[in-house]
Amino acid sequence: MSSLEQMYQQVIMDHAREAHGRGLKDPGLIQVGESHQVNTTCGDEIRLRVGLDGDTVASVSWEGQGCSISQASVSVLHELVEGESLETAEKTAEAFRDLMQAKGEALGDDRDDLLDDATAFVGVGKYPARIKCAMLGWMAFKDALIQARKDQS
Amino acid sequence: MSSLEQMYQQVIMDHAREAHGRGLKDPGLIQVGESHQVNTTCGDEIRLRVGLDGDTVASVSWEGQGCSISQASVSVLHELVEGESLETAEKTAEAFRDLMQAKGEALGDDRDDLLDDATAFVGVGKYPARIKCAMLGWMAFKDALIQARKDQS
Amino acid sequence: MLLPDLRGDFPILARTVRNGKPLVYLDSGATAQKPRVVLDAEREFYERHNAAVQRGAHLMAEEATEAFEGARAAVAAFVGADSDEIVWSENATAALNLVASGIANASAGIGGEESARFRVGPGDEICVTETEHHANLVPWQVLAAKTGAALRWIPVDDEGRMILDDLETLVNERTRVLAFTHASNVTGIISPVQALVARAQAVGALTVLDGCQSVPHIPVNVKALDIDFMAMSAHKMLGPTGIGALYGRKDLLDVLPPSILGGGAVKVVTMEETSWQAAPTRFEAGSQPVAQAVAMGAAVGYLSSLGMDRVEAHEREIAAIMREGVAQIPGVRLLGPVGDANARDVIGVAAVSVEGVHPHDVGQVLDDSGIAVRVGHHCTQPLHRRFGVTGSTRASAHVYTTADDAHAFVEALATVPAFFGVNR
Amino acid sequence: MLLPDLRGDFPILARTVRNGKPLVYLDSGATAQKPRVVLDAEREFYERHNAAVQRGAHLMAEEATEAFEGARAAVAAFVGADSDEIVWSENATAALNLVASGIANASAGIGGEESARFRVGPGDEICVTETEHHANLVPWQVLAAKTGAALRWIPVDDEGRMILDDLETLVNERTRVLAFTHASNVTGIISPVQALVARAQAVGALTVLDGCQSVPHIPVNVKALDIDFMAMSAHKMLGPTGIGALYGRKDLLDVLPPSILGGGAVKVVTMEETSWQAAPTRFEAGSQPVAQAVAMGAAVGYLSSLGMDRVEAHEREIAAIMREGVAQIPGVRLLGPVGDANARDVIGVAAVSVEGVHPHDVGQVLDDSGIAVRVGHHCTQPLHRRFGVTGSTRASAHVYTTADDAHAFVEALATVPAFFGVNR
Ligand SMILES: Cc1ncc(COP(=O)(O)O)c(C=O)c1O
Ligand SMILES: Cc1ncc(COP(=O)(O)O)c(C=O)c1O
Repeated sequence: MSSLEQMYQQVIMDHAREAHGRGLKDPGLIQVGESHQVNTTCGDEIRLRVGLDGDTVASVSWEGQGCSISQASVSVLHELVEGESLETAEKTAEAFRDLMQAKGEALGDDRDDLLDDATAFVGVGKYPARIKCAMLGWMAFKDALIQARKDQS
Repeated sequence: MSSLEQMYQQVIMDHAREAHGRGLKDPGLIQVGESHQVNTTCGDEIRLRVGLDGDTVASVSWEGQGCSISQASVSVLHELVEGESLETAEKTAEAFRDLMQAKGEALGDDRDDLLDDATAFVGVGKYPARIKCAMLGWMAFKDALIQARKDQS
Repeated sequence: MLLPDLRGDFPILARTVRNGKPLVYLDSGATAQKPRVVLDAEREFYERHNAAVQRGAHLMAEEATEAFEGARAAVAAFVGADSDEIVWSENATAALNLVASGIANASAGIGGEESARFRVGPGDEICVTETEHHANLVPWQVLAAKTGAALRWIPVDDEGRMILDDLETLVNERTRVLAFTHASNVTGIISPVQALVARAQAVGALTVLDGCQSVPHIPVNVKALDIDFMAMSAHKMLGPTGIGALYGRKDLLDVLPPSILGGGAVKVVTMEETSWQAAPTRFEAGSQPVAQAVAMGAAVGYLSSLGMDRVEAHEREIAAIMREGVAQIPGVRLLGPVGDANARDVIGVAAVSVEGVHPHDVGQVLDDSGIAVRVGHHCTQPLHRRFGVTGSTRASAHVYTTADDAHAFVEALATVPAFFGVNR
Repeated sequence: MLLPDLRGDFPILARTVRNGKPLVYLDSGATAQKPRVVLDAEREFYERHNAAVQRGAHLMAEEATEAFEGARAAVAAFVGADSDEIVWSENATAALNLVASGIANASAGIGGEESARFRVGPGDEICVTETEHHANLVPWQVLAAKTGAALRWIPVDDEGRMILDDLETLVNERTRVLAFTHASNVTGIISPVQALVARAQAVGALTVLDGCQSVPHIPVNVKALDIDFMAMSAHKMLGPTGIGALYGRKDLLDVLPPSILGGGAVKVVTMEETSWQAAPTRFEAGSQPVAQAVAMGAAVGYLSSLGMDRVEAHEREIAAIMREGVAQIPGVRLLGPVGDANARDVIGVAAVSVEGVHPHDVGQVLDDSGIAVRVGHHCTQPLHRRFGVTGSTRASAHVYTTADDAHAFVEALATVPAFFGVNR
């Protein structure tokens, strides 16, 4: 598998073509946070909304456009963290960030289970310029969580 | 004679120590022009006043400070052009400019007579940074002449 | 091809990239590669003559000044200007900002009566075009915001050509500045300079030309174009990074207030106030990019030795291969002139949008074949918005670009839809 | 000497000048010479990695970005800052102007509410000092003129030391900015940073430090100094021409409006308006001096490997030889501290005035012996006026300056009065 094929694994291609969680949802009467992130390199944008229900990440929805890496990444994010506990969601986000810094190597520890489909992004770590793409949704998620925690509605 | 000694010839040293024409004079009821020139490299300034009486450069006086080259040069200028016809004065100024561009060689034609004491400045032509110093008074003279010709008082 | 293969003059072109593939460099519109003579000029300056210019009483200061001013004369001659009409700047962006900020300063009273002709205020207008690079748009937006003037713009059609139908309305008696690019960094279109300058002059507006994409690629003479100001960037002209230049008509430059203030630019400084030097010195505050100026001088020397007519013709052939090639690929849209007009009157640029594939992904596939292109909006968001896309993939040529490079681009691009499964 | 003889690292120092004399380079205060590692870093970048940074999807663009950002991290670490607190600029002058123009823009409403904290207007004050280089004086004069604020300044005594007696009056509740140099380029005096910063902080004024003459010569840590902004120039730090840097506290940089506008610095651009990126990007419009940044990174690496403590101590020894030497020559006046305090707490500078001899003439005689010094007002007209002279002759040291160089200067200077017959 060439580096290019390693980056564009089938899982990624599939998520990019049919992204999950697209379309901002109104999560109802729980703590809500939203974040808008722009990848200034290419103008790609993501607006992501998180709804917290106590310690649970009850809802994750988003809108925006971008390259296959950014779209697939936010789609996987949605799959991984919606419905999970805050603790698991944050651990997953941290694991994903570490994977991006790993220069194309798998983490090789129990966090690979946590990352599940997201382990397919391992090849992105070899392309510094694309790490931003993969991180776009996760940055929005992190920021939206902060907003949600502040929200008292 | 080293290049340095060639630049600082005795004539120049003498003029620098005892400069002629220093002190702005009121030339009376004739056409008067004045020019203020600054050598921005070092902050040196010269204010030079010319009085024209018909076709005669009746009066050349100046004030200001500067290095020995600029002071000697304006002193020699005073000696050379005051009392001369406009035509001779302008020819002298042109010859001096040419001498500065001659990279340390004498003009070697009949203009050397015109330049007289000013031929001592031949060595300055080897030091591009100092040509500005030597030209300061002559630039003021040229400009003051233009002003004087405009003056109808 | 009109130019011989020049790759040997450019050390970097011998390197290999991903998977040991030879480099096919098609990102010259972003920044050009440098010939050895340019690198040597810069290094020789540092190793032999480096000193503060203009104010030294020592030999190296004299030599450095001579090299620095010699470079200015070379750049001036290259665009048909006089030496004292060339101001060094950090890049073309800084050159354009120098004009806009100078006008803002004049409008705020800096420069006094002498600079009054530059004052802009409420009721006045500034006109740009929809095709501008952000560098020739944002400074004018901010000038308008600061002075209360209105910003107007000449729209472009579906091919990216300026629509001049309403020129008389858009550039009118209230217009103080008309700023426009000489050649588009996306469509490659060369602007109708003559018509625009004629209209600006008829209403007494200043003309500011963005020469970033013209000066490196086609013959440019500022006097023949009769423009007031023009910006250029050395790094796109085979020169070093860190330097650009502004051309300005001498009578204008001498009374435009400076906006970067400091040593060198000033005449008399007291604690209370300061008087400025004449141009170009008044705009060159602080230690200048001296080694870069010398290298930029070497770069225009190299271009001149090739002959700008031949450079233009060479790059037009490259443009034709690229543009006609990509126009054949199903699912690929060429931004800019299509059909008959495709490769006429354009510089060597081909920006494309691949249906269903994001430019970043397109670029990545090309990169895997060793082909370096630019992806994104290329600092022209409004133009891309006009085309209905957020970004594109751009290949751009220079003197060292070969027909093989152009073909390699077309071939690799043709594989993209299949790679992403969008042509099933 | 605390440093070994480093001349071998600096190719230019091997050259000869007038009459085949070896070069004694004592004009480092104007611009420093460059070690081979710096020249190699710049050239290697051009020959291997040159590409547009930050936005490329190709390998070389990634490499170039890595080199560029790596250099930023190196410069940041060198002065104790975080990477995103370092903004590249053309030189130190541009860095200082960036702050002053940003404040002017904020005052004109640019940047909106976010930037309101920078607004300056009538009734406000800006304070500088009488010892400032024009680069840290004129921008503040013009800011005052544009905004209606008043400019005040801290005076200096006969030795050039700031007089702090009236500090509480000069820096008061109305003071919005206190701008001052870290070390004087004429007297060599290191400023009382702590007292000045304490006072500024007590009244809520921003502090802007001119680090041009400190960062290349003594250890500087912006967090320890607790300043808000600091400007520096690569070419005085053994780095290339064409680049400098601004340090700014991140929370301030993020909301200061940019003043050079264009590509790269912007987030979303429509024809009508533009939003800015966060710092440092918002201040880096246009193609940056990338190769120069990389070389500046190499320069701070070289300085760090010597150790700034040793550099400081070495140059203080040079200062002592020069300053004590010239103080012995009849008819020669040393500008700055004399007597006991002569060579304490100063950088390696000796500026002198020779009675009855113009600085230009002094410099010429030194030049004839191969000694390169600076003559004139060194862009500090007010300070020279304070000393009652229009100019001076300045010798200045750097890491490569040897005791022999310093002695050569003193000896040649001693011959000057006789040459011009002023000691008869
Ligand atoms: C104290 C001081 N400030 C500012 C400057 C200006 O630096 P630059 O010319 O690199 O902008 C200099 C050097 O000329 C200086 O010595
Ligand atoms: C048309 C055009 N204008 C302006 C610029 C800005 O030039 P620079 O980045 O050298 O300031 C560019 C290049 O990026 C350009 O292509």
